[in-house]
Amino acid sequence: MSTTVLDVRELRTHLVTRWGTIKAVDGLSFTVDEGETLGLVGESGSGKSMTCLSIVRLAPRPAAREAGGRVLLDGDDLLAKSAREMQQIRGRRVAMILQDPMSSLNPVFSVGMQMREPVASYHGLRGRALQEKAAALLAAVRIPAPAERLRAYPHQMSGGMRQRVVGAMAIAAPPRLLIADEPTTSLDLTIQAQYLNLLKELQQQHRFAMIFVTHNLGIVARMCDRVAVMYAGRIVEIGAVRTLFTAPRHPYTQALLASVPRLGAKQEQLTAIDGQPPDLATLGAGCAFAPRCAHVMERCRVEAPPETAVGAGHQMRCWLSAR
Amino acid sequence: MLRFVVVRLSQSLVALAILSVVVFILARATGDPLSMVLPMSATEEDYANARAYLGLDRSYLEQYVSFVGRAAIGDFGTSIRARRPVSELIRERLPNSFKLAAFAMGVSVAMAFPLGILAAVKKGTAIDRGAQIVSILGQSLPTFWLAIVLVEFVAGRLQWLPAVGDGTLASYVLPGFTLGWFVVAGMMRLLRSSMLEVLDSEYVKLARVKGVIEPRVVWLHALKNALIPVVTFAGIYFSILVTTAIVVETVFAWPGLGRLAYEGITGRDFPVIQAVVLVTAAIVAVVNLGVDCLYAVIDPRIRVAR
Amino acid sequence: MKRAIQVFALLLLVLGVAVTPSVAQGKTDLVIGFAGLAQETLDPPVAGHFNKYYLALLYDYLVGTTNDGTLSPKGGIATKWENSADYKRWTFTLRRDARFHNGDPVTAEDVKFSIERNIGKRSTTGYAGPLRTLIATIETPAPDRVVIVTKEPTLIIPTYLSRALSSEGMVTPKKYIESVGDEAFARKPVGSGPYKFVEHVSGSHIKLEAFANHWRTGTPKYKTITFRIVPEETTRIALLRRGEVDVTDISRERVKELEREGYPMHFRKEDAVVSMWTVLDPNGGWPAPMKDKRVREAMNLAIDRTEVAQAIFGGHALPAAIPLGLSWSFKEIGLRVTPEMAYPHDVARAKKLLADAGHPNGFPLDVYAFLLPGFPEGKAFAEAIAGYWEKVGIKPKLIPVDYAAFRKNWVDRKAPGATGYFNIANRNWVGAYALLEKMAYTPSKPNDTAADPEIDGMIKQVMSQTDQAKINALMRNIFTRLRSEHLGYPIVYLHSPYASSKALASWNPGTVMYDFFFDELAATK
Amino acid sequence: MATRVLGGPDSPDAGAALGGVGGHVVARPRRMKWPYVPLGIIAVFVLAGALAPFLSLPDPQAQSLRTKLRPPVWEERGSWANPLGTDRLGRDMLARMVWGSRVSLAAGVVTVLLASAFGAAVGLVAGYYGGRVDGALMRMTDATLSFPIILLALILAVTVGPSFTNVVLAIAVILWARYARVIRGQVLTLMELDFIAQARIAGAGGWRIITRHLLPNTFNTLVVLVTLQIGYVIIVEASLSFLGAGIPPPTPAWGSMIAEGRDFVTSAWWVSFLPGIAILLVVLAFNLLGDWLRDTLDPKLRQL
Repeated sequence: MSTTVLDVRELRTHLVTRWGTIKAVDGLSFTVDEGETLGLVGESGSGKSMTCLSIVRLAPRPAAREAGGRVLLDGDDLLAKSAREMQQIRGRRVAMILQDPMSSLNPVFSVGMQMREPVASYHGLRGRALQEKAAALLAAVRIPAPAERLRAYPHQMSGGMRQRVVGAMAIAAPPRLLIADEPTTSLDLTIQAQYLNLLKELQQQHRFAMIFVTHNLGIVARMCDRVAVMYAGRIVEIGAVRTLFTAPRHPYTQALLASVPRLGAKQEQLTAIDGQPPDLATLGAGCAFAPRCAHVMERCRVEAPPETAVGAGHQMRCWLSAR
Repeated sequence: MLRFVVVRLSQSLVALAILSVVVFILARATGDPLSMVLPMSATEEDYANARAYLGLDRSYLEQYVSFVGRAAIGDFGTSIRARRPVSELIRERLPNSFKLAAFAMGVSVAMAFPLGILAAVKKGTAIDRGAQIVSILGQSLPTFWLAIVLVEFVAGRLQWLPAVGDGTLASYVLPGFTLGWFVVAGMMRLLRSSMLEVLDSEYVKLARVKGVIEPRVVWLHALKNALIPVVTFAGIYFSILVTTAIVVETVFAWPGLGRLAYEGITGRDFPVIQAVVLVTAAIVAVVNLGVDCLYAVIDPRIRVAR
Repeated sequence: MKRAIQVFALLLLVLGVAVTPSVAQGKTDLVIGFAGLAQETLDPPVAGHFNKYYLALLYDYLVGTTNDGTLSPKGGIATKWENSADYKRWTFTLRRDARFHNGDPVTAEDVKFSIERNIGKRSTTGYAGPLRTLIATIETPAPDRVVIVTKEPTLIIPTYLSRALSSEGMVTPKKYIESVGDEAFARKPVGSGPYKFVEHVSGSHIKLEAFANHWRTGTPKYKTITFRIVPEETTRIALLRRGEVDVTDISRERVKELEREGYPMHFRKEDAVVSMWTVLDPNGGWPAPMKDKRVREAMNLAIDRTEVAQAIFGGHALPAAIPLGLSWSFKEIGLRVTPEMAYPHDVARAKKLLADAGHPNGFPLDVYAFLLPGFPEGKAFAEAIAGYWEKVGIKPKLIPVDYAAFRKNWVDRKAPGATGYFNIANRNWVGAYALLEKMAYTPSKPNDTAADPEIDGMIKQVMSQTDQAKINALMRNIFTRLRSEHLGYPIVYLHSPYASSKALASWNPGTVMYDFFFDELAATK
Repeated sequence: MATRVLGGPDSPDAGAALGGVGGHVVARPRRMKWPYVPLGIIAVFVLAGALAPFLSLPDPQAQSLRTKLRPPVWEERGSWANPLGTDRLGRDMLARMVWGSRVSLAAGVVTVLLASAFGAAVGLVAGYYGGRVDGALMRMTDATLSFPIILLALILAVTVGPSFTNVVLAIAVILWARYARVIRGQVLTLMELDFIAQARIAGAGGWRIITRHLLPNTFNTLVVLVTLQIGYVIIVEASLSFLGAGIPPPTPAWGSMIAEGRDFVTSAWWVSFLPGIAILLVVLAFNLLGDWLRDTLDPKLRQL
């Protein structure tokens, strides 16, 4: 049994906006073990990114309010940490890779400066040792001629190359937990595949836990050990990838999988999920997916279903499970 | 980089050439300078002598050619009013103008930067509202009114600071502040909005995620990017400083180029008018060039493109 | 390349403090702050009466005066002057103890050289023209004697070369000028006056230093005298309060305020007469409506001079009665201004006169409005006068320009019928004569404002008259006729206020045109 | 291509807007649907100016030297005859302020419209055609930018005599350069976008592209710049009056009224202070309006 790195319990983050209070993250619970990759899947607006930001407590103030729950990293509750302590944790014990490589690196500073900055503060290195460590990290993410590359500026690099640099920064500590927020969405296919392999390799080498946020089920299948499907700020189903892909229990998960073309599948017509994604500001009491759910029952509209186990390590939040 | 400087300089020369024609015509349109200098009793013969002595009897084209020809080598002719070589007058007054403009630029940067940045970082708080007020006041107080109020109260009654330039650093404060104040508003608003833009960016989010301490994120990562639009406007700000200096020089008795231009115009002193306008234009062009180089220092993307 | 740019940027921002010449403080230095120092030219031929008050410290005059303008053998290089029987040879005996700042003695050669240079072709001073036509030759029979030979008999040679008028009489060093040339001399002038030249920064200040045991003032009390240019009045007053300026010119409106704070006020009583006139038509005659004497009288009667003196000039002015009436000359020529001469403020009579003259509902009238040195209330004054004329039915139209633009229209006769004004500096009889010869004499075509053949005749006679009594009678008749024929619109005499630091309560600015006799203030003899 | 869930509104922008709900949209403070405050202030001044002849106000140019420099009514020597006091020639301040708003606002609006029209034209042409045309126009702009407004106004005042048109002309002749430079910058970025190439391929000529595509897209910037600059013009007019080159007496204009009161900053504070407040309010109103317009029309325009 590998040790649990991250244990999130009833995490809530609400946002005060002009349209009322939005429960972007509404009571999330999940764990990620050492060396394990948890996929976070869901449509846009399901709260995937907000979850990541809430874990590293960078949800945009003054709108965001931490409305409860606990985030245990190796037993340490991050929500209880002071700003100073959090700042020490970010980058060292929890690292993050953002979505758009084109704008993740600071355009006016050299790659070297942006690499040396975290390495110097994590490892206290100076001068030549610092330079070598930075070059070594670039080599670790398979960037050719790392020494010269340190002198280059972001705009002199391709998207894929930049995302590798961000990856190198992420593993600088190396961290206990790496959060990748749709890191390959804006890369084209071939580069995407290489990057995913690289992440896998780095994970095996450093044994960090990883949360991989995406709305691409293909990537989930390839990268993740377990997957959590999010809808309107809640996890509607969580379990091993194999089980969810072969025997999804929650109607939303089933609909998601049905709308994905399969190699060799006979269907001509892909089924789309009708209706609109929920307006987070005006969520009713019941299950958020009720208006679009094929198996909707009276109860679904009135009462929000609790999380119930439907198999080993396989939970779901739907009244169908009770039947 | 060098090619860029050469192209810019040649373009500035073209602009100066256009300007020299415009100012040559405008100066002469102000009227007959001699009536200001010669006494009431001057006879027609006196006028003829003076016109010959000052070379005003030659055709306009001849006068223009000799003006531009000599201006190229720094000789702007003799002032009709002060009967002294104009270049000498300018050499006496230019340092004062330059020091005042530099000090004013320093003042506006010293005020605009902290205010602009803090207003962006602490958006919506008291500082932000304060910056808003400074910005509105900056754009709605006529420079001369502020100058006179400062002279009357701060220098005259409270006697904290000297009212007139006497060489000490303290004497720069009031005129520098008055001149700089006009530019503070514009620069601060621009810095605040560009900081807001940058603080929203992905690389700032990544810096925070990397565990960079907040002050370093704001004052290094964010500021260097936010500077870009401010620097592009710095050229315009400097030309505003140089052009509104006349008013400050009048109130604070500061012997600068602005005052020289004012006397030149009221005295219909062609050589002085032409010289001052060209010298100011040249300074503004050089400063703009300097600003663009500064721009390249800040933003590497520009360096490669040029 | 990067290095160079950074250095450039650093230089731009950190220019720091280069010390401009600091003004010495402390009791032994006199600092005078004026709105302007005219053209700031220090060479007599290109100077003129506007900047006499600082040149008079630098140079000695051939003929000196007391501070009320009467010629005095103790005030100039000439200790004695007498004229030949035919009034065509004027002999001046020079003092022997006068020395130039570079040590050379002042001799007859210097005086001859100076006069010829001061009225030469290059000169722009007020009386160079008449002197050039009048003087035939200048002889130097002895080192201490100079004889000026004139083409016609005249009385005015000593006065024209005296401190009473402009800068023609200033004595300059012949050897020094001939060795360095005009250009260098103008930049570093050498004179024989009680103060030496130190430095001149254009637009900022002129600094002079005491010249030990000068024959006129002994070793001056103040080590240095600095004339500073401070254009804005609020700033001048601030400097006065800070003690950074000892003497300053202020506007009449702020006299009360400074008197309350205990600053001594020094007035030059009737320093100038504010006279308005009509621009004549191109052939020198009176344009249509003003041709009729009654219209001119009506225009005078419409104006409430006491209210103007009180409201516009804060009470520091006196109603004037005589057009171009330079009152400092009245005593010398024995003219007494009787109460009947004063124009009453009589709107009814003015309207009747206008109706009689055929203008019951007035006529359009251009009134030019501009500021003038020593007359900051210029625009308000013009607006007020236009307001009075409006009340009697005239339809004035205010035309704000600067003085040079008005002068051009006046001299080129491009705006016949329009009215303009000037604060004409008061002066003694010779100066008054010279002014009348320009502004009331048809032959001096451009500047004439009183087309009247009778006055032209009288002025012509004065020129060639050598009997002082006859000259005085002629001058009296000229002024009386200007008033009786209403040949102008005299408004007020202005008192020019000067505020000084408390230590200078005793200073008397004197009544000589454009001269403040600072040398008397600094005299220890 | 990564598979896409067909149902949801899946374009990245929409996703970012909602998904990143904590990011861009939310951070802005509560914003009014309509800018009541600025529109209110401007309306007050415009109405005052327009209705001036009908309000029972004394003639702004009528002098009464006996009651000169009378303080506003709330001070002891004040009187209801002149609620806001009188100036140096005894003219009623309230009347001059009301008539003054007509002149000053007109000066501000006319100057800025003139300058923006010409400036935008130059900017559009320079941006679109580029190359030598752009170089020439930009050099002309630089030459104008370096020519000081105040000097030009002084020269005009001295040559032809100060007048309303001179002031407007002098400022407009310099101000257009700023518009030209900003609009050109905008056009350059627009030219990068595909829809210009699209229009060209569809055979649109230069003139049609400029008027139908470029102008509408830069119009927002223009509107924002116009509102922000009106205050600036009124201030420049005040400085010109200080040097004797502003709108000439006796026409009441705020700028010249402040200049006239400069000698009485302590003894008669209201002569300069009241028109100063009027200018402050107008500048404030136009700036707030400018900010609101910028936020509604195009948030990315923050840089102006």
